[in-house]
Amino acid sequence: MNGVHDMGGMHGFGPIGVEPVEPVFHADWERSVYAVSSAIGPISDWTLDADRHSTESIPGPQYLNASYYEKWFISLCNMLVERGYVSAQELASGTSLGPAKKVGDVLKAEDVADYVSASGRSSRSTDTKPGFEIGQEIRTRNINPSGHTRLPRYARGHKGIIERIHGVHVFPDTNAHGQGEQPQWLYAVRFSAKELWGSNQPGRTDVFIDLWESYLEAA
Amino acid sequence: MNGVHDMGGMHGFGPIGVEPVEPVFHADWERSVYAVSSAIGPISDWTLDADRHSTESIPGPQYLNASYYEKWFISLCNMLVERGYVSAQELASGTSLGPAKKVGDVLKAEDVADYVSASGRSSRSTDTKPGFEIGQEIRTRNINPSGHTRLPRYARGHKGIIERIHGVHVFPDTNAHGQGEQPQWLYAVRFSAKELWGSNQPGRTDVFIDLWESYLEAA
Amino acid sequence: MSKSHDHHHHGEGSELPDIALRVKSLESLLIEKGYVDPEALDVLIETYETKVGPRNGAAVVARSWLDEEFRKQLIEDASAAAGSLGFTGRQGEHLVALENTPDTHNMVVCTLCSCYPWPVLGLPPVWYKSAPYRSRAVADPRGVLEEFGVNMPDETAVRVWDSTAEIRYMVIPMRPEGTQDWSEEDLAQLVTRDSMIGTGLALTPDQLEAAKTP
Amino acid sequence: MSKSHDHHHHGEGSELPDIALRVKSLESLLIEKGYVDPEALDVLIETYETKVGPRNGAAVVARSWLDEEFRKQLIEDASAAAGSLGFTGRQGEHLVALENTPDTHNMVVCTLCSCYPWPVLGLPPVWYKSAPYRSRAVADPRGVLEEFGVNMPDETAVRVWDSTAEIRYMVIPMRPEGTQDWSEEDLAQLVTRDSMIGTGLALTPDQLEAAKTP
Repeated sequence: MNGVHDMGGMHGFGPIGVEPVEPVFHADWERSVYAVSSAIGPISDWTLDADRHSTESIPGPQYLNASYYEKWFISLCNMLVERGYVSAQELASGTSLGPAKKVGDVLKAEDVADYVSASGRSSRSTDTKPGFEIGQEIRTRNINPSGHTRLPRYARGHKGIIERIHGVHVFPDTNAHGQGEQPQWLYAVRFSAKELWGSNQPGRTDVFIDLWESYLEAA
Repeated sequence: MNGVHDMGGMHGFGPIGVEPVEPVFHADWERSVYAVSSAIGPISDWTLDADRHSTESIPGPQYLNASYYEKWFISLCNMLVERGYVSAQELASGTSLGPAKKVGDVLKAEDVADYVSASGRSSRSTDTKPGFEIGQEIRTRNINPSGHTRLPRYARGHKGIIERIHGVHVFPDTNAHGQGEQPQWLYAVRFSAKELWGSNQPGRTDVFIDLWESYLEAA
Repeated sequence: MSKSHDHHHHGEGSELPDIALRVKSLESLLIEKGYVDPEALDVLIETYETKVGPRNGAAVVARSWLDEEFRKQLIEDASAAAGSLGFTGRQGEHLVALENTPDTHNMVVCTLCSCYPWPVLGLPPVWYKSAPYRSRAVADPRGVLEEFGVNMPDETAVRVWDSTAEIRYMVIPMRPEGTQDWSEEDLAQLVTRDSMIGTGLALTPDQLEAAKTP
Repeated sequence: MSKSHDHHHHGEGSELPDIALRVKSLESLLIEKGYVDPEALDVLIETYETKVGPRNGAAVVARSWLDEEFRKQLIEDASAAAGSLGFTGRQGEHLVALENTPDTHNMVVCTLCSCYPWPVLGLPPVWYKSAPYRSRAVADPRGVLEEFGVNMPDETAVRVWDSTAEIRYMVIPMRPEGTQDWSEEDLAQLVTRDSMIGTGLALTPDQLEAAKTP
């Protein structure tokens, strides 16, 4: 979707405010949002891609005004209600008003270390060959789907060069919407700043973007 | 500038809420904002283009949350302070704390009718010829200026056809920034929806955009 | 989720609890400074609340339906044609009229701000200036039309005009069936604001009748 | 102008006055429902507050500066190399190391959300996840670097990596001059979080000294 989350190349967001010594969390509620979001992972029925889409679906005016963990919180609440883990009334009251959804094994304290270090690879095995080779010139398609995509607006309709082949990976555009993993070849594509932005920066500047095969066509 | 004001093709702003019977203004303060903004016109030292840039320069999170006349109000206050008509302290207190800026004739009640019906044409005379002709195929340049521009992001780097020649008009990209009118030929350019958005709508759909000559190159 | 951001801006409210106070304060400051004349403010407001509005455009459209010479002039030079009926001025200096036909439907938007032909349509409605319309009109005009209750047949070409310059567009809707003997005044009643933006069609005689019945 | 929107979000505050209350309420609901175990929550928080952070990545970089075999493995397969030091897991399944050279400077961003190599860098700082960095890193990286106090010479090519997939990038900064005889542990102290994102360089010995002096 062409949402406000797709920020590459936007102007007017002001300076980058760096905190000299920044804590991991700034408040207890941030700790809690982080922890419940992570702990719910193993029993949730949504994919990481659906989760990202839920966050980017927060209405623009709210998205831009919410802090990072606020967005996590809003997104998590929306997912929990949409998928029947809790009801809107339960969320409002903070109290369970009916039976829980049937879920798998809940994450236990003693399993956290394994969970945190466990792999959740998005690569998939394949017997296909990549459609593009390293060094090949491609052009990104001009797609504007209303659903989830990982082809940023600033990179659409532009020429680039295949820099790396990352293997075959789960395709977010379908996986976010319950349409399956439909894995595709994934490439790191190199674009010159001049190609993307129309003017030269001093010195050479390139932008590398990881793009799935169906985003690309031969140039 | 690539700001949140450049909304063409964005998703996620929800349905179009139409009020069945809508008043011209919804509150007295809207009337006031409208009236002072209009009345200040004849004595202001800024151009309409500078005014537009002031509005689009409202930070994104605030822009998207402000109502229309709120944006007018914010923009007007910023212009008045930046250009020395009032000080920030005066604005905060609502009371004059020093002499007024020297200005021309203030708009009087009896002159409003003439003012409202008077022309403020942006067309300029010229002895040049247009660089493009009707029916000619052009491609819009991929420019991404941080200042004011009237070439929307969704229309950059795309092929179109010159549909109309509007004459020579003040160039907003310079006029907004005190760099003069630098008038240029202005064209209505036709783009197919497929060219802009990458997919066919049912039936034929075209988008027409008024674009200055320097935004365009021969295709 | 967020109470403070859930509500929509239809112009009737404000995020700023003290907006009325702050505007009043600015207004009195500008008067005190001698930049604006309070009586002129009142006349400006009155002008756009009572004089300059879509009735002007409706008169232009109705005349064009009846007077072929006027229609030609309107297509040729809409500023001059509207001016001949007394409608001139700010935000209408370079007016262009777009004629709908059975094959072609026109629709106007300003994606970058809120450009609108004031002399013939008055000040724009809130939806015209809001993010949902500005974002979608150029990318999904048929979907937008549906939201306005207009189902555009696939055979009809849709032309969206994004007002990125000082050219101001007004749509000339098609004259409805069954209005052969109507007076200019009666015809004008069929011409809604939305039909001149292109998000609506002119009313049919039946729709006008229904609208008049409480 | 608007008081209610002037403030910036550095993660330390919230637009929602009752956010703490609402989060607590959600947490207790999820515990009551049996979806999460409160003790697991504590361990998760502790893990990312004390165990998984940029010290992990610094150890990887320091090792690569000393051990040529390790450096080659890191470039070849960074997940395996980092894993050999015990750093594996979520948001680092497909780790790629980008080596800075005198000719080339690498910099990492996620314009669409906040993808970041957790196992080696921990959770990202607020600025990495915020609109100013996400918007500007791809379009004006040299300007962004300046804002971080890094003046990149025109001769140096800048390569920006936008993390749009599950590949996670970490930058291997150049080893500073004057560190020939340093131990792996001492070298690791020169490796800042920002130097592994690419918005900074590794500290020089003098800078480290200055940072240690209160």
